[in-house]
Amino acid sequence: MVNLISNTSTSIITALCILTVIFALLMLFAKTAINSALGLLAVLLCSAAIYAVIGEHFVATIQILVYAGAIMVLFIFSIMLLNLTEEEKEQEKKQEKKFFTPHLIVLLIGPLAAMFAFILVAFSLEYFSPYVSRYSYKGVYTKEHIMQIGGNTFAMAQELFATHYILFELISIFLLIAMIAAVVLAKRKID
Amino acid sequence: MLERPTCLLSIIIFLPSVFAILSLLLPMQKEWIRNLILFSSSLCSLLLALFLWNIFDVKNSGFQFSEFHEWIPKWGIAYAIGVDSISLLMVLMTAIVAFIAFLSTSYNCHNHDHDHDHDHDHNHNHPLPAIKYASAFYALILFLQTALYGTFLATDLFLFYFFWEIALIPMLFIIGIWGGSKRLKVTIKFFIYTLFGSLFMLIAIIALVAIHKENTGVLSAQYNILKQGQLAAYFDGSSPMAALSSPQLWLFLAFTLAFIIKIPIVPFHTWQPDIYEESPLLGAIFISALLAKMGTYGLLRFSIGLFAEVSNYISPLMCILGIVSILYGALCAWSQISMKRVIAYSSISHAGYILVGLFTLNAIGMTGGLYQMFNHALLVTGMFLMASYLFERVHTDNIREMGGLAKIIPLHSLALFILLLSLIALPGTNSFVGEFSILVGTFNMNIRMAPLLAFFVALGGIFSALYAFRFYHLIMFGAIYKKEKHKEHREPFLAFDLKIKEVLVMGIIALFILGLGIYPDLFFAKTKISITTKVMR
Amino acid sequence: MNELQSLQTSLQTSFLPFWIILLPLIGLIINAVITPLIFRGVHNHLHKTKVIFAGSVATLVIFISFLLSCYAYFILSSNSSAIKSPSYLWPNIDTLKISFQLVIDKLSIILCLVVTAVGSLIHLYSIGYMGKDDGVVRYFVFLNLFCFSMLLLIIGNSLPLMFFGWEGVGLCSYLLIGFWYTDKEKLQNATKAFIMNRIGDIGLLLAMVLIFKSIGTLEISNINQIISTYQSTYQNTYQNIQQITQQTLDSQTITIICLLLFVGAIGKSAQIPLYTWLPDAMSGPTPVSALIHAATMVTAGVYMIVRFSPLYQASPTAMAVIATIGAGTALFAATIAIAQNDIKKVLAYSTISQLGFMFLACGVGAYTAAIFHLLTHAFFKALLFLGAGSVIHACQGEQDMQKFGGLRKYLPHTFVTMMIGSFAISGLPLFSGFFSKDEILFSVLALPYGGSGLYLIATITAFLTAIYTARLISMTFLGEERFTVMVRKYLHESPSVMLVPLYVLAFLATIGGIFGLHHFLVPNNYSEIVIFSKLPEIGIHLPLTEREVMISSAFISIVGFILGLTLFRTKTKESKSIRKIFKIPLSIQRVLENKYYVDEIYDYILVRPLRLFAYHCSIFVEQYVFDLVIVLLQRVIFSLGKKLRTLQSGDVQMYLLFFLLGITSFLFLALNFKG
Amino acid sequence: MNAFFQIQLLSAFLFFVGLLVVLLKRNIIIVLMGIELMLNAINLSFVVFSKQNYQIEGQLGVLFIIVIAAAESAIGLSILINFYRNFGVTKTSVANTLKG
Repeated sequence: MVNLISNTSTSIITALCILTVIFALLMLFAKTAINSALGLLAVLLCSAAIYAVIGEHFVATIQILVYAGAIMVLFIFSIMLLNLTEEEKEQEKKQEKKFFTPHLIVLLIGPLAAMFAFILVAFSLEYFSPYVSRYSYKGVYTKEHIMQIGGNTFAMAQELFATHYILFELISIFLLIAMIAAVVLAKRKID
Repeated sequence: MLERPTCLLSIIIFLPSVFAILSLLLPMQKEWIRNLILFSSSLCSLLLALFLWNIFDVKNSGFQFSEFHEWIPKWGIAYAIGVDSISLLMVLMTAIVAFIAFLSTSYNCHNHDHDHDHDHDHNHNHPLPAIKYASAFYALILFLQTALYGTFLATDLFLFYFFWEIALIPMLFIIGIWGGSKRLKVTIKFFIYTLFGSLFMLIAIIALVAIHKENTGVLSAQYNILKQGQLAAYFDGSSPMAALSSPQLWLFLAFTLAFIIKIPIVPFHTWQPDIYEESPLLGAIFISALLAKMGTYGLLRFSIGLFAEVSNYISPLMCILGIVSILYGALCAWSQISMKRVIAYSSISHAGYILVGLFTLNAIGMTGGLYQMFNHALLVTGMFLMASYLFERVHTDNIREMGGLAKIIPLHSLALFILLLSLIALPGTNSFVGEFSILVGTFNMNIRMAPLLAFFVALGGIFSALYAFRFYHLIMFGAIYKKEKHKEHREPFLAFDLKIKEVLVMGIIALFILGLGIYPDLFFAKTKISITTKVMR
Repeated sequence: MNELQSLQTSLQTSFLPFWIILLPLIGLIINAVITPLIFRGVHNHLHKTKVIFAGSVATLVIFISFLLSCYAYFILSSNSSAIKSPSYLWPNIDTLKISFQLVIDKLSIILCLVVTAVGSLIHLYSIGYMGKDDGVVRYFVFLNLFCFSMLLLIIGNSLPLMFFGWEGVGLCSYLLIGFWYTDKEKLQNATKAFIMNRIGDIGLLLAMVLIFKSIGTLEISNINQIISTYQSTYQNTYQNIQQITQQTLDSQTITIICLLLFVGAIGKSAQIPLYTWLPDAMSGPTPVSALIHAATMVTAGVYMIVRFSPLYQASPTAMAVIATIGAGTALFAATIAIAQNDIKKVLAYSTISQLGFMFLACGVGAYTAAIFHLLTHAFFKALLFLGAGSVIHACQGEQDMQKFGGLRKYLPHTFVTMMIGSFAISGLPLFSGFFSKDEILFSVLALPYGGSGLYLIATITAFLTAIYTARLISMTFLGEERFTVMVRKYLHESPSVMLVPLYVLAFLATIGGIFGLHHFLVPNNYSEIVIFSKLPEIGIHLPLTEREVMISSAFISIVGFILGLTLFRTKTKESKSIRKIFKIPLSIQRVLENKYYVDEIYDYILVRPLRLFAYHCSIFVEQYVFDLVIVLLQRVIFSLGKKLRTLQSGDVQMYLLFFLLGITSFLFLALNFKG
Repeated sequence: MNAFFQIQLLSAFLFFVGLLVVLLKRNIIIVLMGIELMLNAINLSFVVFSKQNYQIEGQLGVLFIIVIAAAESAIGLSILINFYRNFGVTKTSVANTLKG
């Protein structure tokens, strides 16, 4: 499996990966909503960094702009709007005994995660290539070709607006609908 | 002799359903329409049955007038019907019972439990209000009749099973909707019971056809083809353990379980008394007289007919089962208080006789069993009619509250007495012919304990006399007003004696009882047991 | 062998037997259908004519059939041995072919004569007796039905046909005992009678089936023929039969057949184990007791045994059993009869003891003596019953003898006829009873199967019979008047319609013995049924000639009679109980009066536990044993359902988790099974 | 262990952490955040796979996923506001009216 990334960048990537893992666990074990929101924000930023290191500059910027910028802002705004932080604590006490305790859930999810991970890794190491040889289609966008077109963003633009333009239009309509829905749902019933 | 009509049997089967559709269309509330439909349908099927009866020649023992149309060739299922001497008697019985039932219940056929609201007007000359949703009720009854003819005439096992299940559905509605007070609980129990039984039968049929295909390579569910199949290989009666492991025994047990639940015989009879008590008159007649006979007919035709070796091996056991139900039914009938429950237990006792008769496996015993099927159907119809007439006059089903009716309504007591004679199987009545041949049949079984079995069968006669007289005395004799003490709320006994139509109906039944007693060959000349001789010992 | 063939040939087939049977049936139909129609609206003022019309129709019909049987009697006494009627096949299953045929032979003609003669007299009597009763038409219908089935029993040729009559007679006795059905007590007695008969009938049924299996045919004449050929191959009928040729027919099966038939006879003729229904049957009207429970029905058992006499000849053990049971019942019933105070109960027990006598005669082998005693017994017992009936009629239904006394002055005719009857029954010389009883006593001595022991029991019973009959006469007719003033006011002699039968029967009771029926039976060895050589002169067991036996029995009966008359003839107002007379302790008297408590024992051992078992059967067993499966099933499903409900907890995340588990398991399966 | 392998592992880990958040957290907002995290994890592995096979469609897909994630969270939050208005508290266990 040819190594597309230089050694230094792999070491940076491992560091970033460890960082995102820490932030994800922070988000999981956060007591209050704000802390978990910040945890998520941190994870998003680190993944944007990973994108950048790999060379996907356009995706990285979009990630920061949309994900970190818009969505997280929305979340924090709604947390602040509904000021939930206090009730969190005293609710904790009278938790009625449930059949599926958290530990049992973790226990159940564990093997699934392992299996899932195994599949992803196996695909990335082309472990299955002999079986799926028919489908593996090596794309044309090698590193030099991207350089020759003029960078990652140009390649993305060409692909997005030339070959998949219908998709682009559809996604915009989709966004429009989502916006209207959000407004209708959240509107306070005046009458 | 006129050319043999080919599709006579199909007409017989589907004629009642034509009338059923008619009854759905016409407003059956009006009395004259109802009378017209019911009378004409029963008359036509009776005439057809009689026509079939006299052009049926006794010589060839195979299936006559048989029709064969491919239905599902892939699984070898065909619409194959045919009649032989056994099913001939059954068709005749169904026609006669239906004729009597429709003749007698053209106006007072509803169950009174849930009609307490209508006022107790005492001038009984105007006919009582007809049943609600009358057209649906009669359609179901007529449809049930089709299913009955179907079961008796089907020679294809799947077709038999098909009609067997079809007969269940109208019964469910008849009792479920028009039944007595606690009808739902009872119907569910009945339905589960019979379905449970017939499920095993279906499995057995499929297994049988599969085995047959394996043996002979012919895929067909025809009765006479399956009979030739070498099933003997599947059963070795050398030791009980070996017998238990042989598949033919299990097939036999599956079939017999379905039939025994239907008849019913003792271990599976708990649904019967409640059903008889809760169902409307017509429903009760059809279930007790005809649906029960489906069970016994199935036993004779399929359980004994197909599995000769097993029935040879297991016949003493089945006779003991029959005897248990004779004695148990009689004992229970002895201590019942509601009239319909007494009839229910007495028909269990009679079913015991039939079972013993069938499993004697010799010509006399089996013919006796066959006669008893016919006689019992008539007897039960008569008893239920009497129960309904008495209910109409005395407005209570509890025989402890009746008493001294013989002086007030003497014709009733006469009719009930004649039925009683047939119940006790007094010589001179039709059931004596049947029971005597069953007794002779049991005695001629060449197993060591045959005399002992015969003794117990004869013992049944005493018990039947016991409960018959007790039941008759509580209703007819004794002090006239049972509820002397709190007399104020008991309305006067304005019991009016049998009307002309009721006298006619009871007259027909009495004629059958005494006529067949003195000259049984009138009907039974043509019923020769056509079971293969290898069953006969 | 050839002698039997000759008998067969002189058979005549005619419709006579059918007519003898059908006449009562016609009377029955007339009374059942036409009389109610004629007298539909009318109530009491035309009641008298209704009674006379119905009564006369019934009596006439029986009388005509009596004349027909006389005609048949003349035919038979002249040459032919039997009159057969045309027959058709009754139940016709492949090997079970029974022909519906009626045969009158020498034996059955006597019974026909008895039934029709006594029957018509009793019909005449009951016109008077049942005059005031409102159900009188129904009464005559039942009486005619009884005569029909009794005649059918007598002349039916095949065993099931006889069984037809047998159960028909049982049914009529049930109907007539329970005639006044408003009274619960009478109904109980009626059912008891029918059930007891039915128990006996089981024996008969099983015998029939055994005969069919071993001998193959159910025609009585064929059976007897096969048995007699079987016997004649071993000439000496008295020698014990060991050599058996036919494989199905060995002496053991014959004995079983005879015993089973005897069980049927016990049930019907009220012998030891199954006799308790006869005294209770007295709750029916008195003419009924006279006809059914004295003259005709109860003798059916004896008749059946005599009819199968070749069968019984072939099995000495069965004969011994019959003899012992007969003698036992005779003595047992006689002891009870002495202590009874109800006039009809006394007569009932005396009937049982006389029947015991007849069975003793059959058991010993003297079938002709049995039939002869049956004949004479029918006459004098009917006479006594009818006399008792007219006494009860006069005293407005009073049946207790302690309330009678001194009726001689008020009921002279009844007294005279009852006196003749009691002479006959206690066997005073010159009366019919003497001849028949003496015949039995001597045959007990003379024939091999008899014995001095049986002779002793028989003489004691004869002595007791004389005593209790005399007691009956003296307590009712002689001595002080013990009835109330109110009874005296309406005391009147019975109307002539009741007295005429009494006198006719009295006449028959006296000359019955000499009349010669006796010789009619024996000399020409009349039918293939009874193979019987002449009585030897000297008794084998005791060296007494017939003459000496006759003298001794005459002496015993005279002494007994006088003893009974004098002892029970009281001067004082209150009647003397047997305790004072025979100086026996009170307890024995109470035991005798309560019939040795046999009824209570039966009730306690059989009836009560059965009723209890039936009650529990229908309640407990039904719900818990058979419904158990259903109840359990229902409970299991219900609890399962409850648990599953908690699963739907409404927690969104829980659903998500299940969703996830489902998806992954599918994924996992899909991966592993490559299809 | 080259870079891509690590990122794949990271994406699987993140996906299941997101799942745990969704399943364990009682507060709806955090549940929504959990979903966002899971979507983000998928983007990571998407990008790496497309990079490996020299294709650009992967990044395109990521783009669309981001758009959808945005729409989804918008609607999710508006539903949350309604939920808050009805139930007064944003705990998941309150909404059990569909209990069996």
